[in-house]
Amino acid sequence: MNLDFSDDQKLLQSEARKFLEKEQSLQRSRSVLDQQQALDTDLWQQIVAMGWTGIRIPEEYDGLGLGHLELCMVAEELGRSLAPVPFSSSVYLFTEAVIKFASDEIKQDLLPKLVTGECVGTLAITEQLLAPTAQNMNVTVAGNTVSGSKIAVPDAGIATHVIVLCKGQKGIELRLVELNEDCNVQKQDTIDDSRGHFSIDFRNAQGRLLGDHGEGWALLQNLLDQAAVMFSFEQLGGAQATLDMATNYAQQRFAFGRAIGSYQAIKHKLADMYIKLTLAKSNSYYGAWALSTESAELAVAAATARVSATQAFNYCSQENIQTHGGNGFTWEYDCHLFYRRAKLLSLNVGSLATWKEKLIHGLEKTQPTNAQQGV
Amino acid sequence: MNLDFSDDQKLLQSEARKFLEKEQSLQRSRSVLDQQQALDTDLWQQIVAMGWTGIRIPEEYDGLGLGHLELCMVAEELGRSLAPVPFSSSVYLFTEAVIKFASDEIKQDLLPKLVTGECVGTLAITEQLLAPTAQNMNVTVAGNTVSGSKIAVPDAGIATHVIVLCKGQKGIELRLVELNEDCNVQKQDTIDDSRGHFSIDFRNAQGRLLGDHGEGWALLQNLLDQAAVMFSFEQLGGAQATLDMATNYAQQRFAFGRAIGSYQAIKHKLADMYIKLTLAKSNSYYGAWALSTESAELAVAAATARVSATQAFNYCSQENIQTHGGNGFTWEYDCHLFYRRAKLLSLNVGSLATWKEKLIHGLEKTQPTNAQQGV
Amino acid sequence: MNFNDTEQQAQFRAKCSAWLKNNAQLTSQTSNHNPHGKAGSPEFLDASRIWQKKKFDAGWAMLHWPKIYGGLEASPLERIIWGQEEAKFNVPRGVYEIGLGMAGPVMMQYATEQQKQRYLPPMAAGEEIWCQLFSEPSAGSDVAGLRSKAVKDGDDWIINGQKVWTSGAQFCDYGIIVVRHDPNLDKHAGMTFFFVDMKSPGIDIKPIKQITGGSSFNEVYFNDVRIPDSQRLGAVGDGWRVAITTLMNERLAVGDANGVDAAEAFEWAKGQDDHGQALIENRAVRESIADWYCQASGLKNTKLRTMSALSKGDTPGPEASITKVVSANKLQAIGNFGIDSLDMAGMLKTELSDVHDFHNAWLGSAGLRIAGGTDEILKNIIAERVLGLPQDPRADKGLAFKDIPSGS
Amino acid sequence: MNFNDTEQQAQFRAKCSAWLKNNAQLTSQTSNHNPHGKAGSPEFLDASRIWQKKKFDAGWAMLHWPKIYGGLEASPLERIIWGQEEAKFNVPRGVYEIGLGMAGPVMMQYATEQQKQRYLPPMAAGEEIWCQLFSEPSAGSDVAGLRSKAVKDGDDWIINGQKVWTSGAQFCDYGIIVVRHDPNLDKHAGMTFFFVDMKSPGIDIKPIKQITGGSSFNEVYFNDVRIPDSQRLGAVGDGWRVAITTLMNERLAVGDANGVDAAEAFEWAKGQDDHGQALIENRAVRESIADWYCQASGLKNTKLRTMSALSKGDTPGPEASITKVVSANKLQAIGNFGIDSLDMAGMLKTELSDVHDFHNAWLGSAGLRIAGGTDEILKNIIAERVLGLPQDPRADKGLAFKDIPSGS
Repeated sequence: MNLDFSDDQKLLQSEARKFLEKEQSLQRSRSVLDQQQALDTDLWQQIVAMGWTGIRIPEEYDGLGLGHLELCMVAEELGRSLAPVPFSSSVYLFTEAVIKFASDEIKQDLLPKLVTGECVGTLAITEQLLAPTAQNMNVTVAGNTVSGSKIAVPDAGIATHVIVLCKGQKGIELRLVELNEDCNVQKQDTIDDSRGHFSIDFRNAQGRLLGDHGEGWALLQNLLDQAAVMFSFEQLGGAQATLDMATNYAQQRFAFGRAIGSYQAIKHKLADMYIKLTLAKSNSYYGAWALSTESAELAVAAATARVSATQAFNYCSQENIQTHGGNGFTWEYDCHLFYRRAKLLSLNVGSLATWKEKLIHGLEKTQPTNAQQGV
Repeated sequence: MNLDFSDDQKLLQSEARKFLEKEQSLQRSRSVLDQQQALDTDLWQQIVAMGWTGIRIPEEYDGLGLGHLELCMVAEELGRSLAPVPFSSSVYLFTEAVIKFASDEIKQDLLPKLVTGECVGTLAITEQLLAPTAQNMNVTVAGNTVSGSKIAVPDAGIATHVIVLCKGQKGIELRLVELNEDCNVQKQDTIDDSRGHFSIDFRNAQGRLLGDHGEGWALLQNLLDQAAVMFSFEQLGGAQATLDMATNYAQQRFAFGRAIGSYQAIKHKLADMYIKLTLAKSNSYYGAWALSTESAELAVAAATARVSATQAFNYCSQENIQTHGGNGFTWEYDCHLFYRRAKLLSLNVGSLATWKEKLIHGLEKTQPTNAQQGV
Repeated sequence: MNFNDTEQQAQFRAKCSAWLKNNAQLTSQTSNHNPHGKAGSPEFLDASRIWQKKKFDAGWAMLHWPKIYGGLEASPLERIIWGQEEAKFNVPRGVYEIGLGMAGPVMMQYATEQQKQRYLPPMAAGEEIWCQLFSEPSAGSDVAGLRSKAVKDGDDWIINGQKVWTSGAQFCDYGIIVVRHDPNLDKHAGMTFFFVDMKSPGIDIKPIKQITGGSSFNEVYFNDVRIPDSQRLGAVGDGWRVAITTLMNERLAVGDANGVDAAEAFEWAKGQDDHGQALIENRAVRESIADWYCQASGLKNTKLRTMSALSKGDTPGPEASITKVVSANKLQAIGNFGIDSLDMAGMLKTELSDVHDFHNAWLGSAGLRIAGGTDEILKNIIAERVLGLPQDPRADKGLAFKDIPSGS
Repeated sequence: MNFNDTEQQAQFRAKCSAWLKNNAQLTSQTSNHNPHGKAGSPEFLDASRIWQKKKFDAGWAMLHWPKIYGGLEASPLERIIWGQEEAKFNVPRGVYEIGLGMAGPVMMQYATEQQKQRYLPPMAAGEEIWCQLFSEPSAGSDVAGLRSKAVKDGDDWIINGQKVWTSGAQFCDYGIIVVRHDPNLDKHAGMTFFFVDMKSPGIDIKPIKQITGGSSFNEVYFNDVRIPDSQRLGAVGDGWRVAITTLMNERLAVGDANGVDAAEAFEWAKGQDDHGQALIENRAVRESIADWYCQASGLKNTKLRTMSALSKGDTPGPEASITKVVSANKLQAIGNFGIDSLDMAGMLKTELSDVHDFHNAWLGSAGLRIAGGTDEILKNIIAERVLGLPQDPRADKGLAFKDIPSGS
C-alpha cells in the first residue's frame, strides 16, 4: 500500500527544485514575458544537459530509462518555477508519442537527439478558435504530404519536429513533420507570453505516419490523458507556489495593526486554497499511479487529476492576487505570472469543461475496477 | 420612474405583518408541522375574513378589486411568517386561473365563494417523480370526465376545487374539477409538513374546461410565470426573516469573549446573504412590475425573479442554520422551519434548473425591449 | 507506487478477513441491510454489545491496545487494515466509537494503573459504555467557555451545570467530563477533568430532538453530583490540556460525512428522466457530478496518502484535515441536486430509497457541517495549524474567566 | 410602479437630450468607437478638455452645484437624468471623474469662499484637473495607516512621503492629500488634509505598470514639498474626518465593473461552436448565463430602486453597496467562461473583439475586485454598516500611531 513517491524520486524533485531556484527560473520567466521571447535558451540548454529530456527515454537510446513518476516530480518543479522552456511540448507530448507510436526507425533517429536537445518536438492540434474534434480538422494528408494551418502550437518556433493531427483518407491520423521551409511558423501573442505559441502553415510538408491510418484521434486522446497527468503536476507546483506566496504575504502585511493573515476572510481564503490543492495533489498522485502502471483507469484518473489540478491552480493564482491587494495587480509583483500560467495550463490540453466531459464519459464507459484495495 | 410599491401598498404590507405576528403565524406553522396537520384552520379563516383571498377579485364578485402588487406585499409577509395556510394554491394559482381563463358562468359561481372561503382551490400538475412535460401527462379527459392520478398537490385535502392538467384529444388542457367522491384525496408526507400535500385519484370526475382544448400547456406556463413572481415575494420574506434571525443571533451569541458576528467568517456569510437577498428583491420588484402591467417581458422577468429568489432563500435559510451552530440543528430552534420551507418553495412551481432553462429560453425567444428607460 | 500489501500486511489482512467471515456477514451478501434493528433501539444496543464482546474475546476490539488491557499491540497500519476489512461486513456500528475513541485514550494516559485494569477491559469488551461530556449550551465552538462548576468537598467534588450534545448518554455507564473548578482563574487554567459514573444521583438526561426528527444527542444536567477525587484525570487545573488532544483528534479525525456521494448521484442521473432524456445527458448535471467525483476521489486518495505514510512508519501530513469540511458540503450539494431532480415532486417522502437518501443528505448535511467542528472552525484550524497563520486576536486572553465578555 | 418620467422629469430629459444631440454623437450612430484617441493619450486629454469646457459653458458640467460656481442647482434626480442621457453619447470619459467626484465636494465643504471662487469654476470647466492622494504603500485597505509626514514650518507645511494608486497624477494640476502631522497621536487624530499644487517642486511622479500592461495609476513621491497653511482643508488633526466621507463615497458608489456581461456571454454562446453544436445548447453554459443574467438584472433593478427613492425625494437604502463586489466577480467568471469556450486556443490574442473583451475581463477583473475597496472590505462594510454587526477587535485602538504594530 503506497500512494507516494519513492525516496529516489523525491530526491530528484528536490534536486530539480534547487537547480531551478539557483537558476532563477521564475525571474527568467518574467524576462521572457517582458521581452516576448519564446523561451529562455540558456535554461533550456542546462535542462537538456541535466538529462531531464531523456528521463523516459530508454537507455538504449541514450536516455535515463526512468519512468513517468520521475517525470511527474520534475513537472511539479517546472510548474512551481514557471520555467520558460519547451519541456512539456517536447517531453510530455512529442517524446511520449515517439516512444509509444513511432516505428523503430524513427525512434532510432529521434530519441537520441531528443536526449541531446538536437531535436525538440511539439504537437499541433488546434486549427480554429474552438474545441478541436475529429470532425473539424482541416489539415489534410495527401500521400505523405501535409497541408493546411494549425494555430496555438506551443514552442513551434524552436521545435525541429512537430506531430500534426491531420485528416487522412481513413480518418484522423498523426503525422510526424520535420519543420523546414515547407512549414511557415509565425509567433502568436498570448495571455502568457512567457511560453511561446505559434501558427504553422504546412505547404505539402513531408509527414511520416505515427500509428495507423484513421487511428489518430484515439492515439491523441491517449497522449492527452498521459500529458494531463504530467501537466497536473505542473499545476500542483504552481498552486503550491501561489499558496506559499499568499501565506507569506498574509503573515508579513499588516492592516489595522495586525497581520492580514489573522483575519478570517484571509484565513479561510487560504484554507480554501489548501483544500483545493490537497484534493488536486491526491488525485494527481493517483493519476501518476495510473500513468506509471498503464492502468485501464488512466482515462478517468487523468481527467480527475486534470480537473482538480486546474481548479486548484486557477483558484490559488486568482486568490493570491486578491490576497496581495493592490500590489497583486502590479506588473512588478509575481502574482500575475502565475495567474497567466494557470490560465495557459488550464487550456493547453483542453479546457475544464472538456476534461469534465472526458471524466463523465470515462465513467460511462467503464465501471472502474476498484484497484484501491480495501477502501 | 418608480420601481417601488406605493405607500398604500406598503401600509397593507405592514398591516399584514402586524397581523401575522400577533397571530403567531410562525408558531402555528411549527405546530402544524409537529402535528402533521394540513393547515391552521383558524389562521386561514382569519385571513379569509380580512379579505386577502379577494385582493385580486373584482368588486363585482365581492372582491377588493386590487392588483397583483397588493398580492405581492401580502405574499412577502406570508413568506416571512411561514403561514401554514393554502393561500398560494387558492389565490396565486386557482383564483388567478379562474380570473384569466374561466367562463363568466364559472366566475360568477366561484369568485364570490373564493372571497368568502366557501371555495378553496388548488392546481394539480405532477404525476410522477420527474419534471412534468406536455408529453408525460397521463391523466386523461374523456368527454368531460377526468381520470388518472396526480401527486404532490398542495392543499388538496381542504380544497373544494382543483384545476387539473390533463391530456385531451387535442393535447393538454386545463379542467376545473370539484373535489367530490369521484376524487380520492390522500395525504402525502413531505419534507415540509407545515404545508399539506396530497395525491388525488380521479375516477371519471366531472371537469369543466378552462381555456381552449389543446391550450392547456401554454396557459399553465402563463399561470406559473404569474405565480412565480408572487412566490418570489414569499421567498424574499423568508430570506429576510432568516437573515434577521442570523444577524440577531450573531450579535447575541459570544464565543472566545466576543460576539460571533464580529468574526469575518460570520460577517461575510451574512453579507453574502444580504447580497443574494438584495439581488432577489430588486428582480422581484421588476417581476412585480411586469406582472402588474401584463408586460410582454413577464416570462423573462418572472424567471429572473424566481431564480434569484430561490437562490436567496435557499442560501439564507441554509447559512442561518450554520450561523446558529448546534442550536440551528435542533428541532427547538426555528431555523429548520425556514430550511424546509425554502426547499418546498424552490420546488413547488418547478426547480431552479427548470426556471433557469425558462429564463434562457425566454431570452432566446425575445430580445426584450428595454422598458427600463434610460438605463 | 502500488496498492498492494506487503507480505506481512497481506497475512494480517487474511487473518482479519478469516475471523470476520466466521463471525459476521459480508454486506455484499446481505439482503437485509438493517438486521440489527433501528439505531438507538434496545435490539440495536444488544446486537452492538454482542458484536463488541465477540471482537474483544478474539482480541480485535482495541487491537492497538496493550495486551494487558485486552489488545494485540497492533501497529497503526494493522489497525487500518482491520478497519478496512470490518467495513466490508454488516455489523452494528456507532455505540462504542466515542467511548473507545475519546475516553479510551484519556484513561490510558491519565488513569492510575489500578483504574486502567478496572475500566479499560470492560470498556473494550463493550460491557461498559462511555460517553463524552464537553460541550455546553454557551460553549460550542469555544469549548473552553464551559461553565459547569466543580467545588471540592472533602474527598469529593460536587458538580453543577449542564452539558449538551452528548451521544448515547441515556445508555452509558461512564463519561469523561471537563468542568470549571475556579472561575477566577484564566479561562484555560480554571478547568479540571474527571470521569464520572453516569448512574450517579443528580444526573438528569434529556434527549435533544434534531431537525431530522431523530435524537442521537442529549442534554445532561448535573445537580450536586458527587465525583470522588480519585476519578480526577490529570492535575487540578489541567483539564484543558487533557481535553484538548482528544478534542483536536475528534475535529481532525472526523471522517467522511456518510451518505450519498458522486457515485450515487451518477447512478441516479443515469436513471432519472429530464424532459424526455436521461438526466445524465444534461451538461450542467455532468459538470456537477464531475466536481463531486473529483472531491470524492480526492478525499479517498488523501486517505490513501495518509495510510501510505503510516505504512512506511512516517507521521502522516495534515492532509486529512480537509475531509469533513469537503465531504459535508459535498453531501449538502448532492442532497439538493437529488431533490431538485424530481422537480415539483421533490418534496415528497417516498418509498424510493434513493429519494430517502437525498432527503437525508439534505437535512443531515446541515448538521454535519456543524458537528465535530463547524466549517468555520475547521478552516481556522487549517489556516492556523497547517499554514501557520496568526490567531485571531483573543478577547478572552489574560482575563479571569468570570470577567470574559459573554453577551449575557 | 412604472418607468415613466413625471412631466417635469420628461421636460428636463428632453432639454438634456436636445443639447447633447447638438453637441455630441450618439454612440448608437457612431461607427468609430474610439474617436477621441486611446485613453491617456494627449489627443484623448485634449478631447476631454474640449468636451468638459463645452458642458461647463452650457451649465451641465456640475449641474448640481450652486450657480455661482458654474452649476444649475439641479436635483439629484436631474443629475441622474443628465447622466443617463450623456451615457448614450460617445464622449470622452474618465479624466475628470475623480477630481470632480472627490476633490469637488471636499473643496465645496472645507475651502474658503475665496478659494472656492478661485478653484471650483476652473475645476468644473476642466481647465484644471484634480487628483486624489490618499493611499500609500503601507496603507491600502487601511487607508488611515498612512505615514506621509507634514511638518509645520512658518506658514507652510513640509511634506515628505509616498502616495500610490493616484490616477492621472501626471497630468493633474492640483491634488487633495491627507498626511500625518503627528505620529504621537492616535492613528485617526494625527492626520491633516490639504490641497496641493501638483507642479510644486519636490513632487516626483512614476507610473505603475499594471498586470494588464497599462498604467492608469502612479506613485507620487513627496520630497520636502511645501504647502501653504492656507491650503489646509479642515482643522489640524481633522484630516481623517475630511477624508472618510469622500472615501466611503468612493467605496460605496463605485459602480458596475465595466466589461462583458451576461448579454455578451449569451450572444457569444449563440455563435460559438461546441463540438458541432452551438455553445448555447450546452446546459451548463445556459445555467451559468442564467446566473449572470440574474445578477446583472438584479444590479440594474437595484439601481432603479435607488433612483426611485431619489425620485420621490427619499434617501436611498443601502442596496447599492452590493454593486461592485457582485459585478467584479461576475466579470471574472464571464472572462473565464469566454476564454475557456475557445478551448486550446483560448490563450491566443486575436483580432476578434469578443476574445479581446474576454481577455480584458479576465485580467481586469482581478484588479476590479481590489480597487475602490476589496471584496473583503466591502463585505465588512455591508456587515457592519448595513447589518449592524460589531467591528473586528481593533489592534490599532488607543495607541499612538508610531506604536501600532506594522510588521516592519
